[in-house]
Amino acid sequence: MTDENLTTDPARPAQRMRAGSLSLTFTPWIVGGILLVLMPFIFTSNSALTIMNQMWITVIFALAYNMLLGQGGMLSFGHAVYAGVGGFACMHIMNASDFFSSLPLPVLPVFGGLFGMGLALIVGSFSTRNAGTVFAMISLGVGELIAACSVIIVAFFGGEEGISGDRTYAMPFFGNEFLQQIDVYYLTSFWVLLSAALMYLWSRTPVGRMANAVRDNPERAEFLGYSARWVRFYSFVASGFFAGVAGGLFAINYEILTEENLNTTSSGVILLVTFLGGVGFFFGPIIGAVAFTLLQTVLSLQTELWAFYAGTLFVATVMFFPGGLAGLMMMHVPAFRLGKANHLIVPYIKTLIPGFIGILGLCALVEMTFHFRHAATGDNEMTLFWTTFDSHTILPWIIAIAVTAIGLGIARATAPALKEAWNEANTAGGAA
Amino acid sequence: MSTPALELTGLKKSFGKAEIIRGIDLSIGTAERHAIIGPNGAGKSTLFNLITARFPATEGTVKLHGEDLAGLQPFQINRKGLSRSFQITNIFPAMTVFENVRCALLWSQGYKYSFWNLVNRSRQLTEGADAILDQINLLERRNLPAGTLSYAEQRALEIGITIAGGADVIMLDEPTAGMSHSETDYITDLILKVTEGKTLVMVEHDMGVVFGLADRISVLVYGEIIATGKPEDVRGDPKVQEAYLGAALEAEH
Amino acid sequence: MELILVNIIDGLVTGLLLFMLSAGLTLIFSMMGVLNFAHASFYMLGAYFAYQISIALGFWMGLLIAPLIVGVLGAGVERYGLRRVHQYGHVPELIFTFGLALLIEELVQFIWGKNQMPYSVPEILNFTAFSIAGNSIPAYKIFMIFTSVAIFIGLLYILTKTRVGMIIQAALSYPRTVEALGHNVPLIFMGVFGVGTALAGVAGVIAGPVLGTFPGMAFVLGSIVFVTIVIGGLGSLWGALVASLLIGWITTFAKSYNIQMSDILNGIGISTPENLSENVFRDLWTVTSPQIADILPYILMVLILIFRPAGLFGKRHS
Amino acid sequence: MKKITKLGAVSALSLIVGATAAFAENVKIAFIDPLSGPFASTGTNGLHQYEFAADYMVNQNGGVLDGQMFEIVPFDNKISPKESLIQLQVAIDQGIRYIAQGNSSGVANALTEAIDKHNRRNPDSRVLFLNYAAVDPALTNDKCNFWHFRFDANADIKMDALTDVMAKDEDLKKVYIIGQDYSFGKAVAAAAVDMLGKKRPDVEIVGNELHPIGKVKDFTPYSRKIVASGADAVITGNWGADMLGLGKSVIENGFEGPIYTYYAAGSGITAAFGESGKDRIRLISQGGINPIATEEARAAYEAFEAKYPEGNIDQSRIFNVIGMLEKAIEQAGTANDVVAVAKELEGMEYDSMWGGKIFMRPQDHQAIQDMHVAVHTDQNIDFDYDQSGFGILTESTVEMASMDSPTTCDMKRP
Repeated sequence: MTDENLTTDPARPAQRMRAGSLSLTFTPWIVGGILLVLMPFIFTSNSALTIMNQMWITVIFALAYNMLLGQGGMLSFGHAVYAGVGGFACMHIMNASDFFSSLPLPVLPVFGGLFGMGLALIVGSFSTRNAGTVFAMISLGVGELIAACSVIIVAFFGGEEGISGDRTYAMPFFGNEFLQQIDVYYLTSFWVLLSAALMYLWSRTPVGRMANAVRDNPERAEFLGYSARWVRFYSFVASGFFAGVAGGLFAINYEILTEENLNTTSSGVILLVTFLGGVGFFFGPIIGAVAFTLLQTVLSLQTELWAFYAGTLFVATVMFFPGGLAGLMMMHVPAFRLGKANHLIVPYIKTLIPGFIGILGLCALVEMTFHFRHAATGDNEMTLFWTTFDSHTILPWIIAIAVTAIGLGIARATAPALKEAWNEANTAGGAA
Repeated sequence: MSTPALELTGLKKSFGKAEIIRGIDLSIGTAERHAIIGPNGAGKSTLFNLITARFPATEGTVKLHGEDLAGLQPFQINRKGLSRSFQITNIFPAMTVFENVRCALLWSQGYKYSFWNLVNRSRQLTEGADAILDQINLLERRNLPAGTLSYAEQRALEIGITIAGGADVIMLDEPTAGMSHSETDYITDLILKVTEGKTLVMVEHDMGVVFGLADRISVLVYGEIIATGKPEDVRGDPKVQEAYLGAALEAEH
Repeated sequence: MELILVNIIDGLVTGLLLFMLSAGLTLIFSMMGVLNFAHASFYMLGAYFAYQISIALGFWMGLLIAPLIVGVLGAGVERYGLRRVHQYGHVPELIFTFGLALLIEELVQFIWGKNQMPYSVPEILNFTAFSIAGNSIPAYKIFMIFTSVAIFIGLLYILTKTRVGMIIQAALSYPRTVEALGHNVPLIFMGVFGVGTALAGVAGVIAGPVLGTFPGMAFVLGSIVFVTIVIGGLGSLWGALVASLLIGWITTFAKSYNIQMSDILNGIGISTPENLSENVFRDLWTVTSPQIADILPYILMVLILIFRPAGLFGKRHS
Repeated sequence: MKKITKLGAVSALSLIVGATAAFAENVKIAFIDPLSGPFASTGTNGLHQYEFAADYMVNQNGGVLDGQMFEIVPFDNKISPKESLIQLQVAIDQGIRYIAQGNSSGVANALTEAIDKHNRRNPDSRVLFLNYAAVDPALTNDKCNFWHFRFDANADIKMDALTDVMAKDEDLKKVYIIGQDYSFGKAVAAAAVDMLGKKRPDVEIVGNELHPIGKVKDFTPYSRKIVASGADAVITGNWGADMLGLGKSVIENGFEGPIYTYYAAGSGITAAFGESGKDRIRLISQGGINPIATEEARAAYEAFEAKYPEGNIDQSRIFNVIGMLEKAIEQAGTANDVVAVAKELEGMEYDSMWGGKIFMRPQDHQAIQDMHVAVHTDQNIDFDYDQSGFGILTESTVEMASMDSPTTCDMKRP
């Protein structure tokens, strides 16, 4: 991918920037588009479509958020309100039957974007004067205010039950009334591709480049003729637009918007998603959104403790891989360049597989402890990894502890070899 | 006489009760290379910061080509054709060398805050940036992150960024600070080359650089200019000798 | 009239409680530049530990031991977590504490379950101290006031009169210099973080019985602590005190008096529109002060940040 | 790079979707309620009651029809409408035809609309919504639909019964109404004002206010106002931490009268009130727990306690849901044709083991049943809550409450 010239994380300096030939620039987008089209043929069920729609919406929202955090260096604790307000506006449009019946549904997210942008214009006019803590705290305050308004200003936000509508009242789009999940899937897919492409292009424009410059060194940027404040402002407004688009898509998908679309929890989640994916790379939030949606929707079907695991994963990411999942992937680029990536495969297998098994063992211990403490008396049986056993007998505990100890032990023992292989794969040849 | 490129009248600056700049009058002509020297703590960097509106002045005016700069923000001053470098290297370390220069070109090439142009698509930008890189001898480092350059190279890049926007008044704050002799020579040549036909204001400690470069010199002591003139005149000025130069020259030999 | 007096006492209790949290947070911030999002989580841990200890050893031992445990935990978090993340910069640090807050909440649910804990006021303090016009002031509230005031005085004494305090104050502004003078700055950081979180722990111990001990207690209080120190001015102990009391009183009075927006608007000469139920702004007209009492601090914060970004007592721009 | 992530997604997705096909012969009921987060204890307790009721009432007796078992499939909605809709879709894909949900009217609103739309758009996979606890009156009025059945009494019915009892209290002169600032809190307040006004025009309402939901740390200022107003009784619809906070604070700060409320039992609240709430808290409930209504119910409760010593049957209507669904399926002769099952549910009369009859009113799908006003106490308690020794004791009963109450529901049947 050519995305790497977008490397913006101070912790991970940029790789070589290639003069992007046309074919290279377009390839990831074409591959992405084809994948988006093909996904429903692999996962045909409606729930898979619903989950994928949720993923794509989160992708747009996270990319929009990263325009602030990753590209502009602005940490926002209240970005959900821009998506939320865009979504609420779309909901009101859905309910304005005269207008809505003359509007093709695929156009609706534009209005969400415009309303998100409108709010960002207002808030940005005073919040972007400073970056850093002042910006973060204003975003928190404004986020809390608007979230609180959602239960007070019932006329617009519908109180705690929110407002709902029916997307099928829109003007049929080439005969399609978007009755089925699959129709909505393609609508969402179209928008995720379009929005991601537009946001990518934005990062290649003068104001997008200067956003990076202002993030790294606002003072120097000022002495290059750019007002740091206005650069931040434009980024903020653009981010508000795409957040609003995500909100509009949410409205189309769920046909209901509630207080939860605005509250600080949602704002916190998008921060988590983005950071997990990696703020330093354009595609980082995409990975984060996909991973987090799976965690939230799929893992929560498997275990009550999903939030505990998500939290652990998150803290571990911040501590050990501040570049996020994307950073982890991009670490391997130099080795690939040197043609030495294959030297890593065997050490990886030797360390990561036992490590993974050890972690699974640890999870098993956590689950068993939880079951032991909180399950109903007499309800001693629990099922874990497709095996059912009695959590009150000693054997499963011994097995779990042994698996954990052996797995982590092997991983620990083989780690130095991996480190060595890693250094070897990254140094020879002398190139960067 | 034509309008001076930069004109300071009665410029003062106080931090609390301490008066750091105590009334400076200075006029620098177009295409002149002007050096400001003075002992540590004389207020040279503060003076720079006043001219470029990094700090607001307490009193007095700064005029650029006859135009009063009062109330303008740094970026507005930059747009009027005044560009500066910093004493402490001030580049965009996470971006590539090429991008550093390209960012510096954006405003002057009229891109402003546009989001309908793609920077990669502009041949003018790419060529312009490459031309600058060529000038500052960093073309080979083009695609490295600026933070990984050597110190001298970063200083060169800083000068490159400063001149890239095509400003006609260039202000350099100690461009050779902390450099070895060979590096100093390299930077001095570079400055000579890139400020051809432009007004240059520089703060510098290295007397070799100053006397090699400057058309005129001002000596700043305790927030006041005690002498201004051609290098040889300043060198001979007894007040300067007394206040500063003698000691500095002695130290050099 | 009596009600005003009662409200002043109630607001004082709320404000002082808030102060115990914000004092630690503002110290930690001014020293390390870290806005610790997990600060309220340590408050929650304080309450839970104290509950657990009080079962076995009684309330007073809980008050003594729980903050110590919380402080040690806090110091551990600084030593093994924050210090590591510190190298990546401020945003990752902030995000780390954010994640830590989530994790602590999950951990608490893991260990203690999701229900409210029956952690209650000790018998010896479970009586009415005095009554003002039928409003009883529980003795426990008086105890809370005294405890927080004692802590404030102690803190002030340590910071301004002792050698340790001097070093801390110096390290706040010039960490490099203090390090060069031979003091172990990382150790000081760890200590301050431990003490700050222990203070939060104390707040949890004494607030748990009255405000409830449940997994959501950190979240309810979480962001308001930030608001407090931002209003007061980041890093200022006095600012934290003033802002805490200000917030305590504002919210208490706003809840105690039913002021309607329409009263205010009528008062400044805007008449209530006819057909209010049809009006687009109907919800604004009917807003009452108790409805918005808890968001008033946020409004105050945004206004202060716009007009005085350094806060009431703050000296520096972050 | 995208390719790799999507491959990851592929494998994870196939995991869930693949694991869904089996067990087609069971009658599956999706339980969509919070199982993690702040409301998890209520949700988990509800789930236990569902699982127990299904086993105890249906499966141990050989199931329904030709031996089909009831299976409760839990889905964690984290009390979020969005998550609920996703889980609804997952449930439908698993072939589940019955959706049970109760916590939060906001979620119920989202679900009932989504189910209505789904059933209209996908006639092949229609589902029924068994609402066992969301009490927003709108659900069986303006927002009613054929697929939604409410087994709990709605907020208006509850207030009707509550005010019936309050009206008998001759000493009652002044009442203070306080609630959470959202649809339910407002509905409670409006109903209280309306019904008290009709039944006891002499009673003065000395306060009527709303506070932010879930945000109040300290209820002291509110308590001060209540005490200062000289109220004889407080009416509130608060639940969860807001109920506990308000109740404790009001009592602590010198209020002497009763607190009439909806939700103040179980989930740790009974234990937390303990002695301080004794004879002070009066709540509206269905199903006789103390004294227990029938011997059948006693046996059931004892079996439940044996299985879940830390749990409570605080939502006895869950047993009615299971019982009525079983009856409807038997009568319809099928569990797959939900329209037939729904038609059997409509107008059904059912004898509950917790006493009295349940009548599913056909015009709005609102269950009509006996309502009790019970008091929080430790006297004569057979079945306590939270293992605290305290429980709720029925003081008075309104039979078939609000049987003839009007509804604005315009039911459209398929």
